[in-house]
Amino acid sequence: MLELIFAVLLIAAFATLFIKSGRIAAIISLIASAMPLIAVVDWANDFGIKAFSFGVENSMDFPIAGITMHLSITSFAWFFAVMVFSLLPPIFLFSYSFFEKNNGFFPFMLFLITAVFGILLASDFLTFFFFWELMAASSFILVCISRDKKAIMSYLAFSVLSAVLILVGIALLYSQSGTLLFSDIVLNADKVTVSAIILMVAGFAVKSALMPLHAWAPFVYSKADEPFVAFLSGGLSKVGYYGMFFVLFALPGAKILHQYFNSGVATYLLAVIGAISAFIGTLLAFMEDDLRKLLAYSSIAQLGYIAVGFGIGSSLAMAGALFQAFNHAFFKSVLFLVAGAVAYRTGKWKISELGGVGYKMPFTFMAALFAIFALAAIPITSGFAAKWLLYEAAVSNKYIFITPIMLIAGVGAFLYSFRILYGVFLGENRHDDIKEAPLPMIAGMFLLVLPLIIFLIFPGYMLDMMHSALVDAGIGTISHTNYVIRTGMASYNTLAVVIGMMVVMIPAFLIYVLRKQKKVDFKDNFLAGEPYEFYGYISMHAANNFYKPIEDVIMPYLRKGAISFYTALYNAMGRVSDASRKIYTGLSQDYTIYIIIFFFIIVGWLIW
Amino acid sequence: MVVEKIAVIALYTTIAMFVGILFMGVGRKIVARVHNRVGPPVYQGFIDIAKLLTKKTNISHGWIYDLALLFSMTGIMLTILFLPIGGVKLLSMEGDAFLVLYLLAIPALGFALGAGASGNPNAAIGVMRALVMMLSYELPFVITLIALMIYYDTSSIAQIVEMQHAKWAIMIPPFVLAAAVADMALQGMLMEAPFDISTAPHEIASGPMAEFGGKHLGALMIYKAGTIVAYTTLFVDLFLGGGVVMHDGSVLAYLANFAVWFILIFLVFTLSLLINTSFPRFRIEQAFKFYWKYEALLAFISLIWVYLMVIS
Amino acid sequence: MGLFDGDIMKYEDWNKISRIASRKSLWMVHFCTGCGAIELPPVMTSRYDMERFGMGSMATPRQADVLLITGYLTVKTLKRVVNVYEQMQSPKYVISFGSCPINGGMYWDSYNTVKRLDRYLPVDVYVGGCMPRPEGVMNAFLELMKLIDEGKARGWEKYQKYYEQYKRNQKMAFNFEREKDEGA
Amino acid sequence: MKALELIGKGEEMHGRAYIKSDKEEASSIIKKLKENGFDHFVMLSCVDWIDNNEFELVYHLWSYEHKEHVMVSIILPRDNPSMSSMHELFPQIETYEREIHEMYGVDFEGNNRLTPFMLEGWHDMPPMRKDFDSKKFAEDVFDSIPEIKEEEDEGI
Repeated sequence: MLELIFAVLLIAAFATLFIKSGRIAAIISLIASAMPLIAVVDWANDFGIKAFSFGVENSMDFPIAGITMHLSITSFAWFFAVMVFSLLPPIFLFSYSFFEKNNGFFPFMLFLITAVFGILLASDFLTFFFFWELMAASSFILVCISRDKKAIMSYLAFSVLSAVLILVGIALLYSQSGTLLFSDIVLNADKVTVSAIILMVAGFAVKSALMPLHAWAPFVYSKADEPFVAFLSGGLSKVGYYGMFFVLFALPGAKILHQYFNSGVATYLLAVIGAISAFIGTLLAFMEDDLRKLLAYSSIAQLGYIAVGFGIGSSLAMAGALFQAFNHAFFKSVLFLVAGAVAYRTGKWKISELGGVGYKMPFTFMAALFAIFALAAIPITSGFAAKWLLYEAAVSNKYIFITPIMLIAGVGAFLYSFRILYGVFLGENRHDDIKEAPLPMIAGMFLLVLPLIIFLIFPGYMLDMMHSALVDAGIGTISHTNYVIRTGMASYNTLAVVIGMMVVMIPAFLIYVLRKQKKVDFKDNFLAGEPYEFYGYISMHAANNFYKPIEDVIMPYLRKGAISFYTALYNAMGRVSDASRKIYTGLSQDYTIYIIIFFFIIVGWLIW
Repeated sequence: MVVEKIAVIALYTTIAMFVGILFMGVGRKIVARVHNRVGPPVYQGFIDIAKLLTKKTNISHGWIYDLALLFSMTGIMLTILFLPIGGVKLLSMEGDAFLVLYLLAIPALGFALGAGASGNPNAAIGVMRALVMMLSYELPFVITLIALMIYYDTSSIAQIVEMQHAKWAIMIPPFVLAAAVADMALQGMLMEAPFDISTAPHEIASGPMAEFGGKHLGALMIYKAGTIVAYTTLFVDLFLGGGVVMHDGSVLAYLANFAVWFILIFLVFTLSLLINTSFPRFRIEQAFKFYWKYEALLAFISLIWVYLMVIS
Repeated sequence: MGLFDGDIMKYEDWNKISRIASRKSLWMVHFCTGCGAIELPPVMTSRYDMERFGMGSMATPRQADVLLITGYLTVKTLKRVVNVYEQMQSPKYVISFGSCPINGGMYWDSYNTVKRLDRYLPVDVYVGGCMPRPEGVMNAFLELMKLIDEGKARGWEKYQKYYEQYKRNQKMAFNFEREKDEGA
Repeated sequence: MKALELIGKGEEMHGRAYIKSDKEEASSIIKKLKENGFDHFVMLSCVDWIDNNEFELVYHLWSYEHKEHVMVSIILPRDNPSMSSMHELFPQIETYEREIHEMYGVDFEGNNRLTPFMLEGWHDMPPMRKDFDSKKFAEDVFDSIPEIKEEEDEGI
């Protein structure tokens, strides 16, 4: 079964390489991307009860060049697979009308999917790293399509950094436990040293843009094509967290760290990094003017929450982290697709130039509204249940430093979510000539919004899905029914919230219905009596540097910032490569001189 | 049993909304008396809302603008559902303090959406100020909330109220400081004078409400009444034992608890009004600095103090 | 379908309730044009305190019922006043202070001042005096309340009924048109 | 008087320096005054001498240093008077020039904002000129606007 899926994906990838028109390529890739999803659904019933073992029967050996690669599905890989692969069909449906001609997006996206499929299935570190490199390569080419030097350079530098960290970690693991197979490593886990785990976690952290290693995200997210960025921020960052989940929990890295430091300080540090990246990510997000950079920083912030869940490590925290990962995958990809749809119609990304798009693109606005409510964790979407679990975990473990920062980052989310809604969709109606986004785009967006509503009413289903994953990884689970989550501290009944809201909406609805109202055009607005035409030439869209007052208060403290550190590094690298050009002049005479000198050194050294 | 529960919930929610509207009239009366004026009749809130709802013509700037009306009233009533009122646990066993914190965000965001859709630049600036105010007063309030949760080892408000039967939270030394901080945050939440920056009538033509009139403004007045009750009840539940005086289930207990709850929220509301009458309006960055520097520091001190008490 | 528009309750008693409600809570927006705006602070503060009648000053015409024209109106300000008046939601009333809106006052021979305000806007209550004292202003408010109670304060319906005539007058004023001879 | 020494001509009138000059020389005088302490531009006024058929533009300057008020006056012919704009020297002159253009009809070259200022929709002769009869104009325009005729039925 696995060979069939790999075959289909690779054939489709090579086929779309040569197809010129975007439409056909989109259809092919849509069908191809549905294959792994079918496989994932087929395995669904296995993981209700199956105990955790690294060699479930639908595994496969994949001999390439004499080295056998072991592929098999595990329960937590299955959960991440559900999350990542259910993003793809809507994204391809969206890009059906987004790309007129095939600019290389479809083939390399299919390579990327095969790579991710391979990573999630890998059951030994060799295949894991092989597919990790394939993923890094194909995503790098997709970033190159954007032709923006800074994005390409930073993405290259950071993916190389993460690959090196992981490779060294694997080497250390191999040297200590003598084998690459996951199941064997787990058996003799006591011999594994701490340094391997720290290196691997750092490598995976780069991929999921945690604060010190996040510098690549704003550049790449704001320059690459929107559908790719939707999958990059929604899906690929979760692959980074899959690796971290595997290293910390399946291979009991967290226990090793605890024994080594004989206290939870290491994982607590991870939680602190997550909280800080959530906090600073939010602060940077609401001061951004470019829509996609704003979404990039908000993505860093939301990913920080997951890192906090991983850091705390209790069953409550892990359930919250996985639930937040699931929500983030969906609402972040919807937001990037919305940014793509708006750019497709207006060709602009700056919030100060956009304005009043929502009047002409109501469906796109509705999708953005749902995604924003999920992002801001408002109880009418499933976003709240995830964050609630994280807050409960943090408070029950009495972490007094992390919880306030996380809660403030949550409230900060309202600020930039209103900035997106007002700056782009509402306010002064400056885009009267645009039409609604084409149907496939809207269908793609609404397909992604659907799970956010389903899991609002029944978070219990989500907890069932991750039940086997948590149990197999040695983390306990939390008591829950279909719509009530009970933790040691309190319980959260989604049905009560939804029904309460329906009942309470009646008086408001009555007031709305019982009095007739007249639709008033945008021009009939109170401007101290001045008619709108009088102000025609001044923009009345108050979205330009919207949070200036706090910016002046906060900016001095953020002046140093990680990005200025990396730009210094980036310039240093430029100078180094400049100096090296003096040596490799490309003239053959110089090279002959070098050979002679080298020869004399060798001879001298031998004689001496 | 269920029908009786629903009846109690419905009764208490409507009573809470009526108390809110009553408090608007009472509030204007207290402020007037401080100004040595006669002030409007106590039932002025009801008349204002009746007048607004019976306006002949109503304008609307589109379906998103109407969303504000639906969201704000629904959100605030939903929050009141999840708050124990006078010792009666409405739905507050089902949700906890974090849920209430985020439920309070629904009306704020719906109101902001409606103001944004009205296209008036004053409204957008007003909403920016309201959201910045929310960000600023949320930090100290959340720190005090966590201090309470750590001390009582629960995050559900109903349980906190139950644990305060013997001794109100405010009597425990660190919580006196926390209560002071939370009261200043309450001042920001109720948008009373030093912090009525977002609906400043002189600077930005009453901010987000610049384009609201007729039934929309009537719904927002009901929302304002709801916020008065919701925020003061939240403060009373967290620090003053939720007004629970008698614990046996008799009707007398219900009445006594209700009366004590009413008096307590009246006192808290009057305190915030007195602060209201004696302060001019801050600028938005001053308010932000005030909350994030001084209030957050005090709140953090009380949090550490509670943490030390708990682990010792 | 509108409950309050006479479908369920008879039009008259519903009208009565809405009149009582609107009389007891008059919110006003005052267009401080001429010299009358300074008369309002004493009316609002502790000596006369209009708030005891439920009156309050609002920032935008959308929220207001009463438009106070507090002095002479040049043609340019009349254009803004009409704009503000049309943004108010009915039932709405107009009170004009001082003698300038009545017959031009001391600017009776000025080329730029509007002479009779009621040709451009339906005025419900006039307050005489070259800026009336606060007692006069309070009396005007009470007069308006009595008119509302008796259902005679119908300025806004008159505006809707004779909209074309009002618009024609306003256009003539805005372009300084002379009916008799064009240009001196 | 400090101003008179600076410019060399003009005489003292009611305690103020009064300097007569003509169109070309005015801007250089005012620039000289501005550099030597007269940096507060008080106002620009226009007098309509209808009997000797001329306008008199008066630039009023004040110096906080010398505590002196100086008036630079220029004589312009009454029919289509024109003057070069001086808003480079003092930005607020632009508004005064707009007003005088609207009320007296003096054209200021170089001032590109001579749009209607106080009298929107005005298409008559500039009203502040002495030969404009304001009373007759008021009666013609405002009295000619008809009453609102209400049908005599029951009203509303």
